[in-house]
Amino acid sequence: MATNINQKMTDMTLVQAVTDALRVKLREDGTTLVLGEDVGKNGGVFRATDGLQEEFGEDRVVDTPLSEAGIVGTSVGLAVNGYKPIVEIQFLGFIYPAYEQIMTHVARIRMRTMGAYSVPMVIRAPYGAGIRAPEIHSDSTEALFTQMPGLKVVCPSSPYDAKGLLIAAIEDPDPVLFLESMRSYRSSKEAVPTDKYTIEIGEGKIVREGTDVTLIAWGAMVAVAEKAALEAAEKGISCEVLDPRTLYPLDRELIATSVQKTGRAVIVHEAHAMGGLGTDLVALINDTSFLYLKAPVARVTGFDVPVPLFALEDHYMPTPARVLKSIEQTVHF
Amino acid sequence: MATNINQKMTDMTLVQAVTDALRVKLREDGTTLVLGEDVGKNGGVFRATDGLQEEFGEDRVVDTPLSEAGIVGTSVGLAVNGYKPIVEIQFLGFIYPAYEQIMTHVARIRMRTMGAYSVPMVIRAPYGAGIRAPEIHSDSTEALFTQMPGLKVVCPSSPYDAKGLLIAAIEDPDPVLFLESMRSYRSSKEAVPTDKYTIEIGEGKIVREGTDVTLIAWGAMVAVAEKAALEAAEKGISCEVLDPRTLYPLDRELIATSVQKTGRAVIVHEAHAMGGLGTDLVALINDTSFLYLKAPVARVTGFDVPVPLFALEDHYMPTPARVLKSIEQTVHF
Amino acid sequence: METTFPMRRIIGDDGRIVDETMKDLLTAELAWRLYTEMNRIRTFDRKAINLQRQGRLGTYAPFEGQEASQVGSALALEADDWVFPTYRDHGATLTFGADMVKTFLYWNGRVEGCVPSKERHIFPPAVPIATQIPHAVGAAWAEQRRGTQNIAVAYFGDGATSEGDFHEGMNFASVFRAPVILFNQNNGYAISVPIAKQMNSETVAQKAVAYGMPGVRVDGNDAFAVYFAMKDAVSRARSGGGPTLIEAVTWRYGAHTTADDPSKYRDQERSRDKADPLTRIELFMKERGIFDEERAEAMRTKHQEEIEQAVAEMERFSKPDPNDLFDHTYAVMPAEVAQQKADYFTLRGN
Amino acid sequence: METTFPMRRIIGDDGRIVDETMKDLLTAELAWRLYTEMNRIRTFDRKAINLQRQGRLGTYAPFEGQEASQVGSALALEADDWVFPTYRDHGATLTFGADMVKTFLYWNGRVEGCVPSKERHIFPPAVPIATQIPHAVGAAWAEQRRGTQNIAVAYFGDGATSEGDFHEGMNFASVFRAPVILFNQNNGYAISVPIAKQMNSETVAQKAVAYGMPGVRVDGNDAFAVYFAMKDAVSRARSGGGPTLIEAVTWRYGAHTTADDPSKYRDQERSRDKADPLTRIELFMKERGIFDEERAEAMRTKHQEEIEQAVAEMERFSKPDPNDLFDHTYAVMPAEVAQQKADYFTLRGN
Ligand SMILES: Cc1ncc(C[n+]2csc(CCOP(=O)(O)OP(=O)(O)O)c2C)c(N)n1
Ligand SMILES: Cc1ncc(C[n+]2csc(CCOP(=O)(O)OP(=O)(O)O)c2C)c(N)n1
Ligand SMILES: [Mg+2]
Ligand SMILES: [Mg+2]
Repeated sequence: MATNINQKMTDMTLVQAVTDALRVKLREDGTTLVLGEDVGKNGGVFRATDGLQEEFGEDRVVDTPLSEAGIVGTSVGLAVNGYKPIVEIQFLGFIYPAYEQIMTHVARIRMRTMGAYSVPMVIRAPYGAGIRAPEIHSDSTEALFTQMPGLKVVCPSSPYDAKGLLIAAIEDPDPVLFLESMRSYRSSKEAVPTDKYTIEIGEGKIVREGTDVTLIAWGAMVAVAEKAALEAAEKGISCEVLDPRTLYPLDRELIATSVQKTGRAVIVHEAHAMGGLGTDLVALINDTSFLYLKAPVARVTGFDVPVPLFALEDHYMPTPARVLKSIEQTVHF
Repeated sequence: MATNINQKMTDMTLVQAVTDALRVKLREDGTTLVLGEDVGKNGGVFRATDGLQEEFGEDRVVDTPLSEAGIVGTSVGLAVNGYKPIVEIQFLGFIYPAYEQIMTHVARIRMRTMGAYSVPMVIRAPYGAGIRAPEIHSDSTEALFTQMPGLKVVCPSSPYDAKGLLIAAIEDPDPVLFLESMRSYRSSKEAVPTDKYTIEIGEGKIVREGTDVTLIAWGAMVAVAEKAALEAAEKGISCEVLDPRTLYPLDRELIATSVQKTGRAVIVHEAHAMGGLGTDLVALINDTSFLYLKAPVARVTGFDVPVPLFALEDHYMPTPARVLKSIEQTVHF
Repeated sequence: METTFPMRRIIGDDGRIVDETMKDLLTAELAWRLYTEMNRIRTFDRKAINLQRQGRLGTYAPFEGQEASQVGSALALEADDWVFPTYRDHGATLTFGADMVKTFLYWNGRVEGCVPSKERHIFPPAVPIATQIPHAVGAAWAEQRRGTQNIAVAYFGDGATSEGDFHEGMNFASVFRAPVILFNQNNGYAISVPIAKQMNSETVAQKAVAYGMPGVRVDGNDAFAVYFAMKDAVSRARSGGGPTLIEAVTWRYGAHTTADDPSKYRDQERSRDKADPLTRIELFMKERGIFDEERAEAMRTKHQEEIEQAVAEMERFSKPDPNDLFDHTYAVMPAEVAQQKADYFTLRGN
Repeated sequence: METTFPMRRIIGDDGRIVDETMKDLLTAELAWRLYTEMNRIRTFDRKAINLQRQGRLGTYAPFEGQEASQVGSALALEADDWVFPTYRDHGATLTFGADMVKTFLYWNGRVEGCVPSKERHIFPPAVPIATQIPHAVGAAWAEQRRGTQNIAVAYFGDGATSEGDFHEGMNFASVFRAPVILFNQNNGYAISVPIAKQMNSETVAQKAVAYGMPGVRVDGNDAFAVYFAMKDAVSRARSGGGPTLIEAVTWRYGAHTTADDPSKYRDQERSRDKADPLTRIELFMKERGIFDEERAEAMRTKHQEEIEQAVAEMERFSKPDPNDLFDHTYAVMPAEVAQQKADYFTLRGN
């Protein structure tokens, strides 16, 4: 699962693990560049690139104009011409100006040139509700990208995964959207190897083993699912918690195996129900595990309304209570 | 289902029905405006707005600069200030520059102002493969919009539905994305009332009744599903063909009722499998009809690769043969 | 074609008139109006920062330093005009007539804070940078179509000029000769990024050349200069003369938002070296002998009271209502959302 | 700041020199090179239209009338430079060294037509308008980072200037002083929309002012003028002088594409009134006594042969291979796609 694990470990938050991964690759690979709004002198609005411009210079860690299409479009040119841009979009909710570039170019240049050109790049974006950020900052729109063949989508839920997956993303020959849950940025620390290691893109993990029902969650929702699993355990329900970690391509086997074992699934995500990645997971389970299902697959999601201004965001988000209720309904179906 | 049907009928293609609907509303409602690239003097690249500038003047039918964000963004201002913009995006594949405007404003202004402001507007866009158009012209990305609360998404498969739904869309108090299958634009004629009538947004229809399996398809895929249903009939399989017509909000009741009757469903769409609206339909059926299902819900879709340049587009698209195979697999599960 | 974009000033840092041709227009009444409004919004701004520090308000975007730009521009408008602000323009919207309680509510994450009053056309602050620019153009175009003399103003920052929506909006404004003012507050920074890294052009005003549109550069800390530049542009727009880009060169004294630490990217100690727009007009008034400390004191007291009262009302305001989460997305709620709402309230137990 | 953007010409419609300062540079060799390449691509263009009419090619975008712009600009490049064309710039790419068979294949919907040769950096034609502009900036920036003297060129039309990506690309080019040429062919129309409805500025070149970038307006039907304007810009870029916007004022004689009917929106009868770029240089050559009908005839024959051979090769080309539908989306095919591919071939029976 993880390669080159050095036993030297340091406690890190998720955002520190991100910085660490960037530092590892900036040191190792002279073609890597960090580009984005406020990533240089300021070290990023979440300090994800803190100290990197000092260490690697303005030429490698570049403050760009406020221009998402410009950042991503220019990175296409850089990538096709030998560089590895690691782009920060300040918040996922502001990626839309770059959507055309990502959809029509980033994801298609390999296909369009039958592999003669490719655009290995990483687009990092903080996302998700729960930190009382202003409007538009808090959306979970991963499904706008998982439906885009040519792109990979990764979303770590822990510091350890964040570092290993980000390094893997930077080394990936194809473009990767790397989603960082703002709510998870500093929610906990974990021992993380100080050296380089990678976690394979496309590999999910079992966060907690269980037998009655499979909970599938990513990003900040893993913690919510774990909390619900604990509460369910008190009621005698054994939950397996699965974090796919990569949202495209999904770890079909891990998911199918778990659901076939438990016969039940509850999917938890912040995005709306309609069009959320949960629907893909329902379809995946339908396709792979129909005969094993003892109950319909349940989804606990953000509601089908825009993510509200922050006074109501806690009401919008899945809570352990909502997940628990869904677990109970599924188990007692 | 349809209101105000006058018995005077004319044979029309789907694109003519669109023009007719626009004419009806431009005549009746002085606040309506048609805006877009080449919609005026040229009458649209598909002639969907043919003759309208002659009849209503340059002030009502406006050739705009080549600027999708400008068109939609300006229309937000027009709509909030008393006008009803009917925007043409030349091809759905070129809507991305306007994606930010649609996602962060068009779909949210009502919510953001608790109803004090709203932006009733229609965004028309030809879409889909099958007419040997250049790259990017042929994508089916309805799921980028059905996951956007605040927007409605409509997609007619026949001339009659096109006129009634477009008039309803223009009269809707909320913004509507109106998808027009290019392959269906001139593929057949149908008698269409020359007067005004509407078809309710959110109401699907049963295109063909059957008992063994429900085929769900929209746009150009309705014809493909019908063809497969005919072939299946020869093999003794009775297919019900359902066209939701509105892709958001879906006609949950019609879909559930049909699937509960047949116990089986095959969904046909041009979009990729991953993230396609088919996954929402699988989830809807899972949620509403789990205990009725005799087989997993099947999906026949575009493959999870970018829509190819046109030499290969026929290979990308669902065909009656692929649908038939899926029907047989589902029935003989 | 315009070729130079000198910065227009009417009074200097020391409050003395530098443009003598304007002398007669600088009436005591106007000076007091500008001064009063600037004082009002500065008091509001400082209060908001304090409330945020005390945890009584969410993350807040202060505008101290930009009062002359915001007040000078807003006072040149009429009640039927349209304003499309950003998150940093509540100084302008308050001056234009926005409700102060709602403005506070906005900064507490309350959607109620976005609801415009019936008396003023004020759009909710645009959070995605530059997206409000085409909106203003469209609203102005609608006024033009109806044959009114109303206009629209889009407020935006220096960073916003890098976005495609700025460009597309400018182009639409010029092609359709919309009665719109594109009012740029060049405060030197987009968060941490200084203007020299944002653009290679010496001024924002010259960007108007790309659209064959008049571009005006004005000292944004000179309330008179802003006011009269805006008046000119507004009357041109009202009389069918089309749009104007105004660059008001100003400076944000404080942080980008209360979540920002400006000392990471600039010498914050020296940030106040730029002449204070309030001091400047006060010096002018003293110089002209129209200042009156008693009147000023009364004014300050009045603003303090108004603001304290607004804070009290904001804090008395009813709790956020989860119904509002579901009720306003469509004119008629889709069945699915109605179900979600019902489920939500069932679980909640009411 | 540049203030006027006169249209630079070197030879007039009648082929006579109008800019005497350039006289010595208009060598017979250069004239023949320009003339030959223009003839070659015009022959290609007419052939492509014919093939389309016969159903042997898909919808095609002709460039007749724009040969001087495309050839003049492409001949100013070196083999290691980068070209980012649109769908209408295969005249330029063929001149630069693109493979003709592949160019035909592209117009038959074959992805093979997008694959660049190893010898030339040519991006596949950008279909979404203006999106290639930032790509060119990025590729140029990469060359600058490596310290080479290579540059990049983005080709785009008048309509493209209305898109946000034009603006964002221009801004990045100027901020990072990328060695890139923004080469605009102003052919008067974006499909049916004339430039007067596309923009309110008198020229495209003046849009450079917004970015503090040199802007040059040139007669796009004067191959010399285009060539030397491009040479200047290219050498400025190579020597660290940053980007240039060039507006080549030209005209498309024919339809937007073979699916377009230009008589819907303009007097197509009069479309040829604009001086033909080929005739013009021919007149120049005759005037200067360097024209040679025999050599011209031999050249024409050679081009005919080259093109007929390319057509033959295109038509002999292997059938579209459905493997290519699946094989190139990722470096390593995801399991799900592999399954879809297997299912596809199973159903197909091979
Ligand atoms: C499209 C988009 N990208 C990024 C952001 C994040 N962001 C918020 S404010 C800001 C800087 C804006 O600078 P400027 O336009 O100069 O306005 P100022 O804040 O100085 O008033 C950025 C990058 C955003 N809100 N929208
Ligand atoms: C983003 C986008 N919007 C719309 C289109 C459809 N379209 C194709 S060509 C064209 C006109 C382009 O005009 P111009 O830039 O002047 O180039 P020309 O065709 O004249 O060479 C349009 C609108 C597109 N390809 N991409
Ligand atoms: Mg600023
Ligand atoms: Mg053109």
